[in-house]
Formats: sequence, structure tokens, C-alpha cells
Amino acid sequence: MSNLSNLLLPAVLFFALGVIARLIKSDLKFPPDLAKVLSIYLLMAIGLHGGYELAKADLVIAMNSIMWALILGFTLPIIGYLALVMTRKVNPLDAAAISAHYGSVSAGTFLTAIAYLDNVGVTYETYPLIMLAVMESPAIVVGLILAAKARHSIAAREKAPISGGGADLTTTAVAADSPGGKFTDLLREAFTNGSVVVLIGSMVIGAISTPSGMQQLFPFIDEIFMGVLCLFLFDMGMVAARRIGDFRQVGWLLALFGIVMPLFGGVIGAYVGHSILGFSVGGATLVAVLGASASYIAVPPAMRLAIPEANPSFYLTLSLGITFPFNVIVGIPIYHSLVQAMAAAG
Amino acid sequence: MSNLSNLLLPAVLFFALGVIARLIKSDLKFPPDLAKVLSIYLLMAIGLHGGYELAKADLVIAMNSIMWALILGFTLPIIGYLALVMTRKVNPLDAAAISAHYGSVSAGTFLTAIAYLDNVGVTYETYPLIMLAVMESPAIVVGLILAAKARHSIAAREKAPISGGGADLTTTAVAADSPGGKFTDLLREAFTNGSVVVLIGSMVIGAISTPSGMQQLFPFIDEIFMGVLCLFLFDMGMVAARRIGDFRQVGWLLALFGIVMPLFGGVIGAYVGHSILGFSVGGATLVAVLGASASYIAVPPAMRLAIPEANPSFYLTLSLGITFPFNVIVGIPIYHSLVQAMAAAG
Amino acid sequence: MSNLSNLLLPAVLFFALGVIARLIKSDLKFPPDLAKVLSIYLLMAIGLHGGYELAKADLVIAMNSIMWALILGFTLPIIGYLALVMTRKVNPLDAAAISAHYGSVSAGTFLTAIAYLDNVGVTYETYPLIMLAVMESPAIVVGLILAAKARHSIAAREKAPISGGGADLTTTAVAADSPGGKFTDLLREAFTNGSVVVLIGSMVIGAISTPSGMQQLFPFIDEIFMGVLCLFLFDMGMVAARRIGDFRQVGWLLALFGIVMPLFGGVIGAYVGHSILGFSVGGATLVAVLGASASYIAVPPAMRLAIPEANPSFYLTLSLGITFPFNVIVGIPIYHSLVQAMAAAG
Amino acid sequence: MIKLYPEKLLSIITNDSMQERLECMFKKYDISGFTILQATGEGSSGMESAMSGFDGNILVKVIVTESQLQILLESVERKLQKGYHLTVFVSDVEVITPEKFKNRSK
Amino acid sequence: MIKLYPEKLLSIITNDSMQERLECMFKKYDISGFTILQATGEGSSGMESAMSGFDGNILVKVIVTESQLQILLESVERKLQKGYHLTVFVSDVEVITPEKFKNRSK
Amino acid sequence: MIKLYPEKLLSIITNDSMQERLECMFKKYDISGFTILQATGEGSSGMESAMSGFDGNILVKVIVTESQLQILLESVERKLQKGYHLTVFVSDVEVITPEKFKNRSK
Ligand SMILES: Nc1ncnc2c1ncn2[C@@H]1O[C@H](COP(=O)(O)O)[C@@H](O)[C@H]1O
Ligand SMILES: Nc1ncnc2c1ncn2[C@@H]1O[C@H](COP(=O)(O)O)[C@@H](O)[C@H]1O
Ligand SMILES: Nc1ncnc2c1ncn2[C@@H]1O[C@H](COP(=O)(O)O)[C@@H](O)[C@H]1O
Ligand code: NA
Ligand code: NA
Ligand code: NA
Repeated sequence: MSNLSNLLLPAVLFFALGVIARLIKSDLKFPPDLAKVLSIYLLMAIGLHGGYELAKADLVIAMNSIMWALILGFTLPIIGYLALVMTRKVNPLDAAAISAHYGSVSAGTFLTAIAYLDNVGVTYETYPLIMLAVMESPAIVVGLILAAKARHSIAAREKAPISGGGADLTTTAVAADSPGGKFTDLLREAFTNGSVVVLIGSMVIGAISTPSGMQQLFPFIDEIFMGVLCLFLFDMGMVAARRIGDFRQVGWLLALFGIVMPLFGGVIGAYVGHSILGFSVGGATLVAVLGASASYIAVPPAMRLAIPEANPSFYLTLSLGITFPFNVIVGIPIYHSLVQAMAAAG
Repeated sequence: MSNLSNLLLPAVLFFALGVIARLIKSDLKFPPDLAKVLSIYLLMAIGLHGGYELAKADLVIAMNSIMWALILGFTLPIIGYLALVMTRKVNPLDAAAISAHYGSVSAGTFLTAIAYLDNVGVTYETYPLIMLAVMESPAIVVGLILAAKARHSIAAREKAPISGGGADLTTTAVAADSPGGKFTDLLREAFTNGSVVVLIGSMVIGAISTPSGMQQLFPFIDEIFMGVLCLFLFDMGMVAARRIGDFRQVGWLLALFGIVMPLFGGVIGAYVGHSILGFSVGGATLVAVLGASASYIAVPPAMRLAIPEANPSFYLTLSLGITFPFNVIVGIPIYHSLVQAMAAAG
Repeated sequence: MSNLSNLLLPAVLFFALGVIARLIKSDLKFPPDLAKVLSIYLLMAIGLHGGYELAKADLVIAMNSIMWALILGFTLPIIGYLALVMTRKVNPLDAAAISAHYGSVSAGTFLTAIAYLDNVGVTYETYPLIMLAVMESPAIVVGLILAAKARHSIAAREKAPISGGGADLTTTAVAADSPGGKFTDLLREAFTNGSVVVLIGSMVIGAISTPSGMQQLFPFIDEIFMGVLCLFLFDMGMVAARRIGDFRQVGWLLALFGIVMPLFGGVIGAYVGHSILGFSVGGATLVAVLGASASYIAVPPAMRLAIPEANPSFYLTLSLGITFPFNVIVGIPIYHSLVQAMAAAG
Repeated sequence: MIKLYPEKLLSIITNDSMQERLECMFKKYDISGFTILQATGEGSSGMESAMSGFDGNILVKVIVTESQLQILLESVERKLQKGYHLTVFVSDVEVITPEKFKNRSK
Repeated sequence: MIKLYPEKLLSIITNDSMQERLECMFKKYDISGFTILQATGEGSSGMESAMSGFDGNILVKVIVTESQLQILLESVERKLQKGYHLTVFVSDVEVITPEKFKNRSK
Repeated sequence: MIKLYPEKLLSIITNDSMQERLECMFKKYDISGFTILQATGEGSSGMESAMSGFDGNILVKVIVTESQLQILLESVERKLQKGYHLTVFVSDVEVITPEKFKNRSK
């Protein structure tokens, strides 16, 4: 019951308003840079807050969270890749690019989940915030490796098998060089992407700043936070709706992937958050959201550079046009209920 | 006396500062997108607020307000059109385009009026806010119809009268098709324009959101509101001043229209607000401002598309360069005094 | 000790984060217009505040402050020019353009100093704010005159000395006409530049607005101020870091000038603030910061127009890439200690 | 040496309220792609300052074949006759992937 | 077939602080219109990143007749000699409304 | 009359994530300068709306000599073969300061 109230959350309603504005073909346009500025603000605010709290956190749990964030970030895209290749609807390079999005995370979805939990009065740990920062990048690396493997096997198929069959990781990594530039460059880019820098940087600043300095920041990062989130989701609703139309283009099987994959990731995340990391219902819900959400900010440009052969329409439509709205509107209450059920079951 | 204090209102002073900055040819420039973002924020804030209050409003009064908003929106441009055609200074198509602006409204002027009333401590009803939303579009439709009529009579004059003289509304509507695309397209565009979507959308969200959700939004929509309004009017002062220079280009008779028409609309609005809708002095002042103000956001692009033959310099100079500054600086206190006088007279 | 805490100030830490983001080649990008909007906000907020307080200020001290601001603004660039010409590393036109930057001021540095003083709990007078406004422009004029002189002597050297040697100020001013357009135009531009208009305009508005009007503005100009400053310095850290790389290009002697000149200006400013104007430790520290800081907003475009022959790489690298980070990170605590020492000495 | 193939570059400058109409025109005639840049300017219909963010110009660039160019120009001509303000110019360009600028395959 | 008439397109890339000066130049020589785009870039005077929003380039486009072009180029040449940084290039274009690009009638 | 010298203008439209790569290419081949404009558009890889601010196009302009053009085109060709989406076209321009567009002197 409380879960239904998600639909009456201002943030979610503004997202819906954005979608509707596009559907009725309103001429409403947000300046292209607005979403970028708002997301910098949101990451900064949540990072400062989290860092401030994390200064008093338990290092063992923090380390454990980071480890499991890495495990999720490395595993989910591989599972997604295998599932996509099995559908036979996309070529392996598209599959690699798409699945990288699902191993990474969406800060917008995470923040909506926080607004949701705040609204229903459920508390949560701060550790999932570190996991958010940690999970941005690893999936990009997995995407690169899968792509290199795919290119290798395509080349092998075309040129007739060379000597031994199994492309070991080393040759794979070397093969990854060709399109996107040096592999190390791509690695550096994965780990220095803008969102990660703002989020981790703000967390560190929140942790080491003088308390009086932080005190002066709180009105900025607390009081207007929810309003800015609404504006951001309003904008993203319009952006997402532009992609919803491409739904037919990607085909119903792929579209289905855009709903099943987050559900699957949500279940895994809920399990990790609740049973492995032992978080409260709120905290485990956030981990579920991390598992479920797909990146639409950090990963797409990385994939354009690293897997140029993949079709951007596919991954943008899936992550932005299908998974993002699904998670924001119906996913979050589902993951919450799921964790509640797990908690009830013991 | 209290009315003079309008000129010492920060919002009005910032508008004046913007005008002065242009007049002394300062190189100060606001980024092109800033006014857009600020106006989205302002509409969102005022919409959320209004919707929240309207949830407890009287439906009959609300309906009555909407009806009178429609009447004003449809009548004022026709009166303006007739007055303009009588001056013989503009051709009928320009007259149609100009008068459409005066049937619509300016949210910037409305918000300044609210800042003014707040400052002098006068309370007001929320209904004028619905009227603001309702009045954005109808005048656009009237403009289209007047233009179609004008085109028809121009064509008739050129090609020698065809059969019957009186262009009935149906042929008019059909004739409207030619330049701006399908009439239904133009209608849809009139009613889905960005400002309307933000304002009505936010009102609905304000009305249906959970109270706890709204609570978190109040700092964003209340506390920084006046500051954002100042920044917006600062920017718009510079924009308006760019047009004030074109004043000579439009001729003094047209410039006079830019002052007489808002005064006329203000009187009509004051009468509707005070005597017909029975609002308090504050509420009736707001209705007067709706009658007096001319659109410079929603209507100009609509006119560019629907009446491309009209000269944008005319309507932009009038609504943005003359009527907007007039209303912000001297109009609002005049309308307030007028309603006070009406109230005193009984 | 308290001085070291500067490095744990959120504002300074965000500046450092911006620098680091560039150094690790993060793809983080702030929209080009963001810094402009934020600086308008910051100037507006500080101006309103200052104006509000200045309404109750002592006119004699205010006049005295203005006079000493003018003296600093006219003297510092001349000293800088002589020092630069002596290094023989730049031609006289480059020297003129560079030194103009050091006679003017950097609002970003000034605001960081305010955040610093607030954080260590040191109070300060409002007069330095007027000095900030006053000092923006005079150095531009000095730059023009120095450039005219330089051009004159270059021309004289090339064409063999004409009649009398000493270029008096009148011919100099006339000679200034050639590249940048009319001298009076350049003068007007110097005194109507955007930052000056926003700052002085807001101060006037803060001084004359009704108290109730100002009351509504305080949340906007106070509560989110520190957060906006952090965002601004984050952005400027990235901008500065882009220039730090050009450090080698300008040579170590010039780079050294970018550190010695602010130290020199800081000492002079501290002396003026403490011993001549008799300000408190906080106030005198702010005057020291005015003396030390170099403009990177108002002066560069003025120099592009007025001294097109000078190389923008030189003055942008020095003021933005060297002096600005130096002041923000280590300069401010130094100037504070210096004034403390002066105060202790009597 | 890389081989170059001649194509036509059509540029249109107009108020940004026209954007949707122009995109429709390109869709209608199966143009394979187009590029849009924000601009400001001045012309016979006064200044388009974009300062208010509510009023600016766009510069639209389309690379097309000679025959597509004619079709587009005719459509533009009709718009001009209806009174729309469009500043239109054509230039010769050379491309390395001529197949890219054929009609969109359906 | 739509008839096309030859004109000249003058493009100027420079720092945005020059905008007012260039607009004055166009007014002075009665140019009928011009278009301005925001740009960034790198050249002999270093990078113009526009990252700070305080420092960027503009790309100015003016369609003119051959004789107007000469007048503008002479004016540009004078600016270059004074030390201003202007990257200037001219291209041939064809237009459908040649009357639009004559001098502004007074 | 101002003398004009022929040069080549290379224009590249692509996603803005490619910006750094293109700048590296220009540095590598000692190109004296380049200009970048923000753009949006549609093409074979779908729409690049820039609406989200996370995804937009850039239009890169480089004025080069004929021989530099060939080198750049070969580099572009290699990128195209790797699968990158680049819309590339070349036009003839005339400049007044040809020395500006020679290779960067070292
Ligand atoms: N001669 C010209 N050269 C370049 N751009 C022009 C020219 N004339 C007009 N424009 C552009 O086209 C837009 C519309 O022009 P107009 O239709 O004359 O009002 C102007 O705002 C300018 O951006
Ligand atoms: N070869 C070139 N191709 C394209 N744009 C250039 C070129 N050289 C310079 N520019 C542009 O012109 C601006 C000024 O160049 P410069 O005068 O060389 O500093 C640069 O910031 C670039 O935007
Ligand atoms: N025919 C065309 N004319 C102008 N721009 C184009 C054209 N085709 C593609 N583009 C631009 O190049 C970008 C990438 O195109 P594509 O590689 O086809 O996806 C598009 O987003 C457009 O901005
Ligand atoms: Na995920
Ligand atoms: Na009205
Ligand atoms: Na200084």
C-alpha cells in the first residue's frame, strides 16, 4: 500500500510530466546543458552528505560493500551479454555495448529511490552510496573485454581459424586496442569519468572538511535537493520519452530485455544487500536499485569510443527509453517489496 | 503611498538595472538559456504552490474563473485587432499577430505583481493562477482566425471578389491552413506550449502529491523564489531594453498602443476580478494584470509559424519593449489603485 | 594553525578537485555558461548584502576606501609593468596587458577569502566590497596608457626619433586610439563592464530596497551562497588547470612573476588596509587580497580589444593558471597571517 | 589518394520555431541526415538575439545529391512564398562516402 | 528548376570580445544581414576554450556580393594589421533570393 | 584589391565524445588551428539530440593546405573503417593570410 504512494511522489510525477510533455508533442524544451548542471549538483550534494556520514562509518562494512559492488559490476554485464547473444537479435558487439550499461548504474534512479524511501519513512545505510560510485566504471571494462572477444571471434570466423581457438585475456586485451585507442587509455577514461570524479571527490570533501565549513553547505545540499531532483527528472522524462518512440525499432524481444534485465539485477542486488551485506530494508532496496539500474550518462560515450561498431540507438533506447522509466515508475516499489518479503522471510 | 513602494521592490529594481545595463552599453550578457531555465523554475514553483492550495478550492469559483479567463482571452485580441486596424499604421496581418499577444498573458508580469502584493502585505486568491494558465493559449487561436480572415480579404481584394462576400468561420479556418500548416496542428501547438505544460503540470502535481512529498519541496519553491525572480527580471530587463531602441521603428502611434492597450485590458480585468468574480483587492489586481499583460514567450513563436507574413519586429517591440516594462514599472501599482478605488466605491 | 584549516575549507577543496579532475584527464566538463551564471549570482548576492549594510556605513570611511582603491588600482599595474619590462622576457605591449590584470581584482579570490574568514570566525568591514567594485576598472585604463606609450616608443624606435622625445600623456592618449577604437569608447567599456554593473547595481538595490523586500531575498543570497561558491570554484579549478599546463610556455621567470606580484600586492594591500584605512584584521586581510588578486574575467576581453598585439596566452596563463590558484590555496592564509602580524606589532 | 565525390551542401538560416517544420520536410523527402546549429543574427526581420533564450536562429546543414537539392529548394521556395523568413544558400562540397547521402533506404 | 545566383560567403572566426566591433563594421557598410555562431578552437593565439564562459570564439557568416566582399576584406585587413586575431575565409555560394543580399536600402 | 589564396576547408560532424580524438589527430599532424561548434542532428546512427546535454554532435572545421588535407582524410578514412560515425566533407575556400594555414612551426 505504502508502495503505491511512489506514484504520488513529486519526483516521479515530474518524470511522468516530462514523458507526457513529449507524447503530446509540446514544444517545451529544456536547455541542453541543464540536465548536466543538475546532475553535477545532485552528485555533489549526495556525495558531500554521504562523505560526511561515511567519516564515521565502519571500515570493514565499507570494504565489503566495495568488494560486492565490484562483483556486481563485473558479473551483471557478463550475464546480460550471454542473455543477449542467446536472443540472436543483436550481433555480439551490440550485445557487449548494451550489457555494459546494465552492469553500471544510474544515479537518477538511485536518487529517485532515496526520495521514495524518504517519503515512506524508511531509513537506509550510507554504504550503497560508495557502491554507486564504485559501480560506475567496472562494467565499462567488461564491455571492452567482451567486445574484444567478439571482434576476435568475428575476425576468426571471417579469416578462417588461425592456430589455437581460445582467445585468452591477453590477446583479447591487445585486440581491444584497435578501434578505441590504447586499452590503458580506455581504462583511464572508464575510471576518471565525470560522474565518478564528482561523486568520489565530493565524498572525500564531505569527509575531510571542517564541520563549520560543512555547516554552511547544508542549506544548499539539503533544502533545495528535492526540488532540483524534480527538475532533473522532469528533464530526463522528456529525454527518455524521445527514446520510447524508438521502441519498435529495437524489436519487442530487446525491449523485453530492457525490463527483464533490471528485474533480474534487482533480485541479485536485493540478495546481496539483504543477505550478504546484511543491510536494513532501506539499504538493501538501494543495492537492489543499483543492480537493476542501467547507466545512461557514463557508459554511452564510453561505448561510442570503445565499441564504435555498435549501434547507439540500441543501447540508448534500452537504457534511457525503457529501463530508466521502468525503474523510476514501477521498479523501485517492486524492489522495495521484494526486500520487505526477504526481510519478513528472515 | 504604499503604491510608490513598488519602485523600491528588489524585483522591479533589478528589472530597471537590466534596462540600465543595456542603455549604458555594458558588455554584461546573460547566457541565452538562463531566462528559459529561470522561467521554468518560476512556473514550476508557482504551479506547485497554487495546485497545493487549489486542492482545497471551491470548484464553482474555479469554473467561473476559467470561464472568464476564456472570455478575456477571446475578447481582448479582437478589441485590440479592431483598434490596430483603425490606426491604419499596420496591415491586417500585423494587427492580428500583435493583438494575439495582448489576449495572452505574461507570467513575468504576473509574478512581479505577486511580489508587489506580498511586499505591501495584500493577500490574494489562488484562482487567478488558473486563469494565468488558461489565458496563455486562446488568444493564439483568435490570432489565427483573424489572420485567416485578413488573408481572405486581402486575396479577395486582389483577385476581385469571388461569389459571396462574408467569409464564414469554416472557410476561414480552412484558409488558415495555407501558411502555418494544418489548422489542427496549430491548435494543438497553441494548447501544448511549454509554459502551459509546466504550469498546469505543476499545479496537478501540487494538488495530488503526498503532503510529505510536498513538504520536502517547499524550501526549493518558496525560499529562493524571490531571488530567482530578481535574476529573471534582471535578465528580462536587458532583453526588453534591446527592444526599446526599436521604438522609433514602430512609430509613436503603435508605441502608444503598447501603453493604452494594457491600461484598457487592466480596466477590463479589474472589473472582471472585482465585480464579476468577486475577488478581494489582491485577487482582482492579479486579474487586472492578466488583462493588461502581453505575452512575449508563448505567442511570438506561435505567430512566426502561423502568421509568417507579419513583421516580428512589431510584436516583439510592442510586447517586450513597451508593454512589459510599462506594466512592471508603473502598471501594477496603477491596477492596484484602480481595484482599491473600485472596492472603496463598493 | 587556524590558517592551515584553509586547506580543509570546502570551497578550496572543490577548487582543488577541479584542478585534479583536469590533471587526471577526466572527461568531466561544466557547461561553458555555468561559471558565468554562478559569478552573476555570487556578485549579486554579495552586492545585495554589502549594499544593505553599507546603507548604515560611515561616509568618510567609504570615501577614503574608494580613494585608496583608486590609488591601488592605478599604482599596482605601473609597478608590475616596470618589473616585467625589467625581466626582458616580454615586449612592452605584453607587459602592459599583463600588468593591467594585476591592478584589477578577482571576485572569486575575494569570495574565497570571505569564506575563509567566516570559517575561522574573523569578522570584517563591508568597505572592502566597495573597493572590489571600484578596483575592477582603473587598471584597464592604466593598461591602455602603458600600451599607448609602448606603441609610441616602438614606433619611435622604428621610424627614428621625430622631433621631441618625451611622449606626453595627451599624444599617448591619442595614440591609444589606433588599435582598440576610440579612447573614450575603451574608457566607457572599462567602466561599464558586466561585473561592475552587477556588483554596483546590486549594492545600490541592497541599499535602497524596502526592508521587507530584502527579507524575502535573504534565503536566496545567504543560505545557498556557500554551495554556489563551491560549485563556482570547482568549475574555475578546471579552467585554471587548463592553463597550468601552459606554464612552461611562458617560462619560469614569468611564472615567478605570477607568484611574486600577488605577494607584493598583498603586502601593499595589507598595509593600506591595516595602517592607512585602519580596518580590523578581517577587513585588512580582504584589502590585501584585493591587492594580491589578478583579474581573469573583466580584464582579458578588454585587453584583447585594446592591446590586440599582446599574446593572450601570457596574461591568461599568469592570472588564471598561476596567480588565481596560488591565492586561493596558499595566498589567503599568508595575507591573513601577515595582517595578524601587523596587528600584533601594533 | 582518397577519392572525393561531389555533393551539394544546402544551408538554411531561420528562426528556431521553424525547426520542427524543416525536420518534417527532410523526413518527407527521405533525406538521410541533417545537422542543426544554434545561431543568432540580424536580417530584414530584425535582430534574433537569442538573448532571451526564447528567440534565436538555427543554421541547418544538409548534404544532398543534386536531384534531392532541387526537391528541397522547391519546398523552400514554397515556404518563402508563404512569408517565412529563410536565408538559404547552396555550396559545392566533396565527400568520401557518397553512399551516405543517397535517399534513406526504406 | 529553381534558379540559383552566385554570391560570396565570408566567414570570420575570432574571439567573442570582437563581436560588437564586427557588427559595427557590418552596419557601417550597410550589410543586409549576418549570422553568428558560438565556437571554440585553437590557433596561434592559444586555445579558446569557452570553458569558463568568459572566453570563447565566434564564427561570423555574411553573405555578400562580390563588391561588398572587397570592402569588408579591406576592413578586415586593417584589423589584422592592428594585431587582431581573425581567421578569415571566403567561399562561393549560390542563393535563390539574390535581392536579399544587396545593400540595405535606406 | 585584396589578394585571395586557395585552401581547403575540411568539415567533420560527429558525436562529441570524439572531440579529444580529433584534437589529437590535429596535433599529431601539426595542424595550425581548428574550430569546433556544438551541433545536433540526425543520421544513420539515429538522432543526436543533445537534449540531455550528455549526447550531442560537434562540427569541426579545419582550414588546411591540399597536402595536409590528404593526410587528414587518410586518418579519417581509417577511423571510418573502425566503425566510427563521421560525416565528412571538403570545400574550397580562399584566405587572405595563407601563411597562417601552413604546418605549425616547431
Ligand atoms: N546577408 C546575410 N548573411 C548571413 N546571414 C544572413 C544574411 N541575411 C540574413 N541572415 C540570417 O538570416 C536570418 C533571417 O534573416 P531575414 O529573413 O532577413 O530576417 C537573420 O537573423 C540572419 O541570421
Ligand atoms: N587552420 C584553422 N582552421 C580552422 N580554424 C582555425 C584555424 N586556425 C585558427 N582557427 C580559429 O581561429 C581562432 C583564432 O586563431 P588564431 O588567430 O590563430 O589564434 C582559433 O581559436 C580557431 O578557432
Ligand atoms: N546528409 C547529411 N547532411 C548533414 N549532416 C548529416 C548528414 N548525415 C549525417 N549528418 C550528421 O552526422 C551525424 C552522424 O551521422 P551518422 O553517422 O549518419 O549517424 C548526424 O547526427 C548528423 O548531425
Ligand atoms: Na546495474
Ligand atoms: Na492580456
Ligand atoms: Na590586484
